[in-house]
Amino acid sequence: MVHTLTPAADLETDIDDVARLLTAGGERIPNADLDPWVRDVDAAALRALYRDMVILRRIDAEGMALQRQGQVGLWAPCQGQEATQIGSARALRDDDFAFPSYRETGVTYARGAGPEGYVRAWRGEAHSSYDPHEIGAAIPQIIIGAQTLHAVGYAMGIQRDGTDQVVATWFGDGATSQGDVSEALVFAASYGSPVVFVCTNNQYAISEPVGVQAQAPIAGRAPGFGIPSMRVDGNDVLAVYAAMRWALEHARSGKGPAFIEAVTYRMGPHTTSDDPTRYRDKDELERWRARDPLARVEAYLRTQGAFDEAFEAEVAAASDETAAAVRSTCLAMTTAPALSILDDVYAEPHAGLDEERTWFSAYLDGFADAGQEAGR
Amino acid sequence: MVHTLTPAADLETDIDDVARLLTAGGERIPNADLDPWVRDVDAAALRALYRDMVILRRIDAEGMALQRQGQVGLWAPCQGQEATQIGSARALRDDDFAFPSYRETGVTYARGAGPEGYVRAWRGEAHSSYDPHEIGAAIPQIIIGAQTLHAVGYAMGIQRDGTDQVVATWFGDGATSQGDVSEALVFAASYGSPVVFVCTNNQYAISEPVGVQAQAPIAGRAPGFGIPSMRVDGNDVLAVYAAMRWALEHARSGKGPAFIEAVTYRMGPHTTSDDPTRYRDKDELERWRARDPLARVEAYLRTQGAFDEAFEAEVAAASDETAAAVRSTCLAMTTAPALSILDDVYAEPHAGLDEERTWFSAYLDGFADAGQEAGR
Amino acid sequence: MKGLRRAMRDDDKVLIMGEDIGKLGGVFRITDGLQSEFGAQRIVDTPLAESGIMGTAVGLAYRGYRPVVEIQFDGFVYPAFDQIVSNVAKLHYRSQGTVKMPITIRIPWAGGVGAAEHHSESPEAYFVHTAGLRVVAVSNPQDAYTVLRQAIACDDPVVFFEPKRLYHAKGEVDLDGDIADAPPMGLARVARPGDDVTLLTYGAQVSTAMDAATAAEDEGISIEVIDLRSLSPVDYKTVTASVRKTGRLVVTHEAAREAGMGAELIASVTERCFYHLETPPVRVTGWDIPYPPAKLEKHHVPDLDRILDAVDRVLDRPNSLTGVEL
Amino acid sequence: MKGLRRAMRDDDKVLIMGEDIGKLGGVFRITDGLQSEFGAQRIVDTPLAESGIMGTAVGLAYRGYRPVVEIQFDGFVYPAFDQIVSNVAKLHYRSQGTVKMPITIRIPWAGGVGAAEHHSESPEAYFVHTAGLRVVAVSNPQDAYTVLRQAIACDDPVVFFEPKRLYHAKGEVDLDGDIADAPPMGLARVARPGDDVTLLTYGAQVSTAMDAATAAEDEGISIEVIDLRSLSPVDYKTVTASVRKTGRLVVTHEAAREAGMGAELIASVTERCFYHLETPPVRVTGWDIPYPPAKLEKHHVPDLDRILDAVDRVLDRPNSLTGVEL
Ligand SMILES: Cc1ncc(C[n+]2csc(CCOP(=O)(O)OP(=O)(O)O)c2C)c(N)n1
Ligand SMILES: Cc1ncc(C[n+]2csc(CCOP(=O)(O)OP(=O)(O)O)c2C)c(N)n1
Ligand SMILES: [Mg+2]
Ligand SMILES: [Mg+2]
Repeated sequence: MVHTLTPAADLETDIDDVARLLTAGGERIPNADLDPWVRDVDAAALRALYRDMVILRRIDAEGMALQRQGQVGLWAPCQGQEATQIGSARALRDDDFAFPSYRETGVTYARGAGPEGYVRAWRGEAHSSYDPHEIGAAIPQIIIGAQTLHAVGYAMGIQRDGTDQVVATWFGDGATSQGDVSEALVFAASYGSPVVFVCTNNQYAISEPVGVQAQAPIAGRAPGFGIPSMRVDGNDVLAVYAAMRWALEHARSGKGPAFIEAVTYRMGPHTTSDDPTRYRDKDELERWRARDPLARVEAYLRTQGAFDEAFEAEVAAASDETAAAVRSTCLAMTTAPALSILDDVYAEPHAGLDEERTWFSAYLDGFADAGQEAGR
Repeated sequence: MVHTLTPAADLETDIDDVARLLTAGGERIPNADLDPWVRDVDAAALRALYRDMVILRRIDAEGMALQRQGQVGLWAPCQGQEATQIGSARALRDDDFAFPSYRETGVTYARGAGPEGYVRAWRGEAHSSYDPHEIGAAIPQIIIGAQTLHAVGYAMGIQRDGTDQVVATWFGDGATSQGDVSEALVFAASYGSPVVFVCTNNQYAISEPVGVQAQAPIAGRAPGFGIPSMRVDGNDVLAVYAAMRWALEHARSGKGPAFIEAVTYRMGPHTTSDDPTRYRDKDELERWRARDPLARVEAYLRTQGAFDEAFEAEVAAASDETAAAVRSTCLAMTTAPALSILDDVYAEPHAGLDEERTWFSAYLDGFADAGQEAGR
Repeated sequence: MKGLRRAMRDDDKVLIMGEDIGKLGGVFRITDGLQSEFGAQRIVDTPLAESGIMGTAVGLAYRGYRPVVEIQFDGFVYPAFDQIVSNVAKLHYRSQGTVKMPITIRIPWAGGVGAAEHHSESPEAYFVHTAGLRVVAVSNPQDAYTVLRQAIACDDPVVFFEPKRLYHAKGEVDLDGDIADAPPMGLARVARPGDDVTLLTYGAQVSTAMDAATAAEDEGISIEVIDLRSLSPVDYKTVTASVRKTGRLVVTHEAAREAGMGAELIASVTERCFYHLETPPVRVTGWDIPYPPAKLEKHHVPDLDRILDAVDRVLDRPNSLTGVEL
Repeated sequence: MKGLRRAMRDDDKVLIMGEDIGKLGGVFRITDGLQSEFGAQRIVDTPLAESGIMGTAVGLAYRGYRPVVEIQFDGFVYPAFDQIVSNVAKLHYRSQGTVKMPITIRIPWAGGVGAAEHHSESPEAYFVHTAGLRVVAVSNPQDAYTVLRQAIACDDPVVFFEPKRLYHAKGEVDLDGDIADAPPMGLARVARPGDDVTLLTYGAQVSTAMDAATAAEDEGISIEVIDLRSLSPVDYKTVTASVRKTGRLVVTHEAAREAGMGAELIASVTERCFYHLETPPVRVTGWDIPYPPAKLEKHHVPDLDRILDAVDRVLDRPNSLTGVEL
């Protein structure tokens, strides 16, 4: 019983070995695995997904601009990944729960984060931009892969509560190397927990191409842990939406975890601190530009007569409005007082920290007395 | 492209879904994957493997006895796993390198550890029982799974040295849950390193049946990482030997890592501190006793006319001799002086520790002056 | 352990996770019988992966549960270190108080039981140095019961150290008390009053310290033994009151000295009671070495003689370092 | 970093492993150009897994290599903690000296650069408390060059902290010196001599301390600034000589206070120089909190004013805690 494997000699060139419903040109093609999951998705529904993607791209551009202008300290752009993020997150129910990574602006958007939900943390005003319990999404995780275990734990809680909620968690191709992600697969499989793993394979972990992390398609990893998986075109919002519905339904109906690899591309830098020209060439970028997730939906909707100027204008207006709200919210933010850094370390009173508060407060008072501000 | 999977609803009952060459009754059956690797294994070679297994069982029994008599602090018995350990370790070349876990007495035996190589550490005299560079085997690892990464690193060194050595590493079914083991698969696949992973699936991690760790056959995990694997009857020394030769040759010839799951059973307790009656029943034990790894080789050799009284007597004598050497070596051990606990913390002089040595030495001198021994 | 059963009964959000805690009842039998009473959904045998245990506990806490995590042995907490430091300890802060992490991490702890390597670690200082965690260490059955219940009831993550040396200790335990009536979790306990020297310690070393105090009494030296119980925060009120009285301080623990708990205690006491100190405070700790082999551990774990030697030192009596330059 | 190139040239057993260190040259460009010079076998881009990096480094060391491991940011060393504590630190001891672990762990370190969470950690005390490791922290380009070469040449594992705040610091570096001629890795450096107060620090805080000393000079206070360089072992000869001279001690670091490096320094100095101390030593550290958001970090990282306030305290001059009870 030798388990051999068709090794993907070059994972990058293998990007067409994916389940797909809309071609890059906007043609709707059949797919037996996915079709059943989008029977009810009509033009209106697809327009809504398109609208979300445009708004997301606009928020993302605004984030980049705010960073360039020194208004936020860092930004991790998601351009190119709109279909993956919107397609997956929009398939969740309101009472499901999301565990995203730092790049999932589209997930926090779809979960209902307000304008400040995108920028407070990147601006450095706080570590979190929203209350997780309000929008059903955890604080985006920076420790690579750690959130996948949190997702499984949350799903274990759901099992104990006996509800039919599902948890979804997002992580990158790079994250699949982290022990935590494999452990999350083990725990989820062991307990049959209602959790959907969404691996955003955007071809890079900062500068490292996916081939450093994986010598076989990432979706192929899950079955070895006992978890069914699907590899989907991450630039095809309809396919991602369909796959996610399959996965969610699998989990919701008590069949246990499911795994999706969305094959996409990070069009921008890793973050605003990154210089991707050092490690990838223009050609590659252009090849992926031709697969743009927004363009293909637009093309398809046009063939359906469901894309007109009025719609375009409405979407543009909504995008501008959202972006403007993000900007004004960002600019209006004020920084908390010095002493607040000692807040919320503990939920209950803590003698040691209370004492430090006394000292720090006395120290700050000295400046106040001298009419100065501490910490120039 | 839904990757579905045939889930092994009950991994324990699935123990016959393995590659095998000798049945429990000692019948030699063909196996297309394995046969090519044991064409040269004649009766003499098989007798040698049998002899090793008998000696190993005897060493193991001696270890148990020494523990019961208070001569070693703890013992992790390997009874039942002789075929897995001997079959795999004997396939190595002398200049290959082994990274075993604490239970691989058979591996350290096959690598050439002398009598004190089994007991010094268990007796609590030192943390290591032999010099790894002398026998080509690392110190057995207690931190579950950690050694698999060391093995990959060593194999990376081999690649840089340009030799055709191979590294093998042993770990349990429980260990497959540890992030480190998955990371080791990732690194090995990424670099195509010459390392063979040997997972001893002995059905238990202490009290937890393998189903807690894995919902699908463990061998199926490796291909998802791009590593070919084989699931083999771990109580069939010939099958294990064959599989290991396949894996070693795969790695030695530059094709990268390989993975073997040896399906076997821990007949004894986890360690001498364990009470397996709390978590498993007699029937299961009896079922496995019928698959004894030694008995089937004996039966087969008998059918070949290669098992006679002279051989039996020679093996028994060799076993007794080895066991006696282990015992006498153990009993003859003396404990190092108190001050020695500060040795070898660093390879180079260390001001802090040198100072502690001065203090401790002065302290010990005080007792010496008083004609007492420190630390009653 | 009766504290676990009681906490499980009191609050159905409490669940216990760990390796071999179900049928086996844990390698120390602490959870013996609990799975039959509470079922496998609340007494959860986990896969063999400490980061996985800790990470899923974080998720359960997100969901409103109060996981009690058993780490099988002290030396196996390190694979979970990232989840503890970056998530368990920080999530309440990172979320501006919107996400609570009422996780109790039980760690069978420290040496002196002749164990194999990695089974006798004293990692408490790592956690004390980690803001966002509370750290407690128990020294007797009553505290094992009461403080554990308090830890589980606490809305913050608590690292709970249980000395392996004391698993067989027997003692009267008041099972019925209300934890609200017990001394709060953060308070130290004067285990034995005395006038000449303050001896600070915690965990299994408390009983060694008590023995030392008894032995010293014969020589007319009166030692005040303080059982810290809480290592973070430290109850400096109790500690400094004692040092102000005695003017002499010895700290003993099993963990290594460098940047250990003793360093924290001496630094803080010196900052606060400098002018009350008659002599320099002294640490009696494990050496700065990996835990030694079982046969040699008696030379590592501070015993009565080494403690008394330090007591002699703070009392300016002849001792092993007399004449040795520091 | 020139020290890396030099070490790579000097010894072909040296190799560098880490995330994004190849084509990208590391997120801080420290390994820029090295892959073109030494190839992908010696400048190894690794999968994204710190335990994997550290564990394979252990195996490489077993094989006779001298891996230099880059941890991308301080906050990402925790997933490697188990491999560091249980294997890197202990293998030489566990193997009775037969297995050497000449691994250098480079960690871009600490805050003050406006980074996102987990990118400004000061985990040095964890490693100082771990026997078997050596820990160094550099404060200037010359040490970054020389001490790094020494660390790589050392047969023991060395955790090497590089302050991110100083990556852009420029300075004259003598590239040709023999490391054998340089002061040994374990020695501290008197960065600025002074008579009234000893100010101990390391890493990026050295420059803040120097600024404080300059400012104090205007008020007629003479501060001796000591750059520890080595945190384990600490060069207590240099430290105690200074304290014996000044009689007053301030320690400053960015890491949290509880069981931090400052605790170790104050405890050890008090043990050794108690009778020379005129006033209680004082720590000026980060608060015992997770690293705060970027906009507020200036209130956390001790600055010149907080250091001077502590200097006032050890000099019995009016200070922020005058009248506040400790
Ligand atoms: C534990 C850990 N190690 C390293 C990093 C630094 N880091 C941040 S993002 C990143 C790459 C992540 O790649 P991937 O998982 O593919 O996600 P992507 O950024 O492409 O969305 C790295 C190495 C980190 N955040 N956490
Ligand atoms: C990191 C870590 N966690 C927990 C343990 C405690 N422990 C020792 S052996 C063991 C079970 C191991 O099971 P498996 O990997 O199947 O190997 P086996 O003992 O069956 O040979 C456990 C949990 C450990 N040694 N290391
Ligand atoms: Mg990526
Ligand atoms: Mg097992």
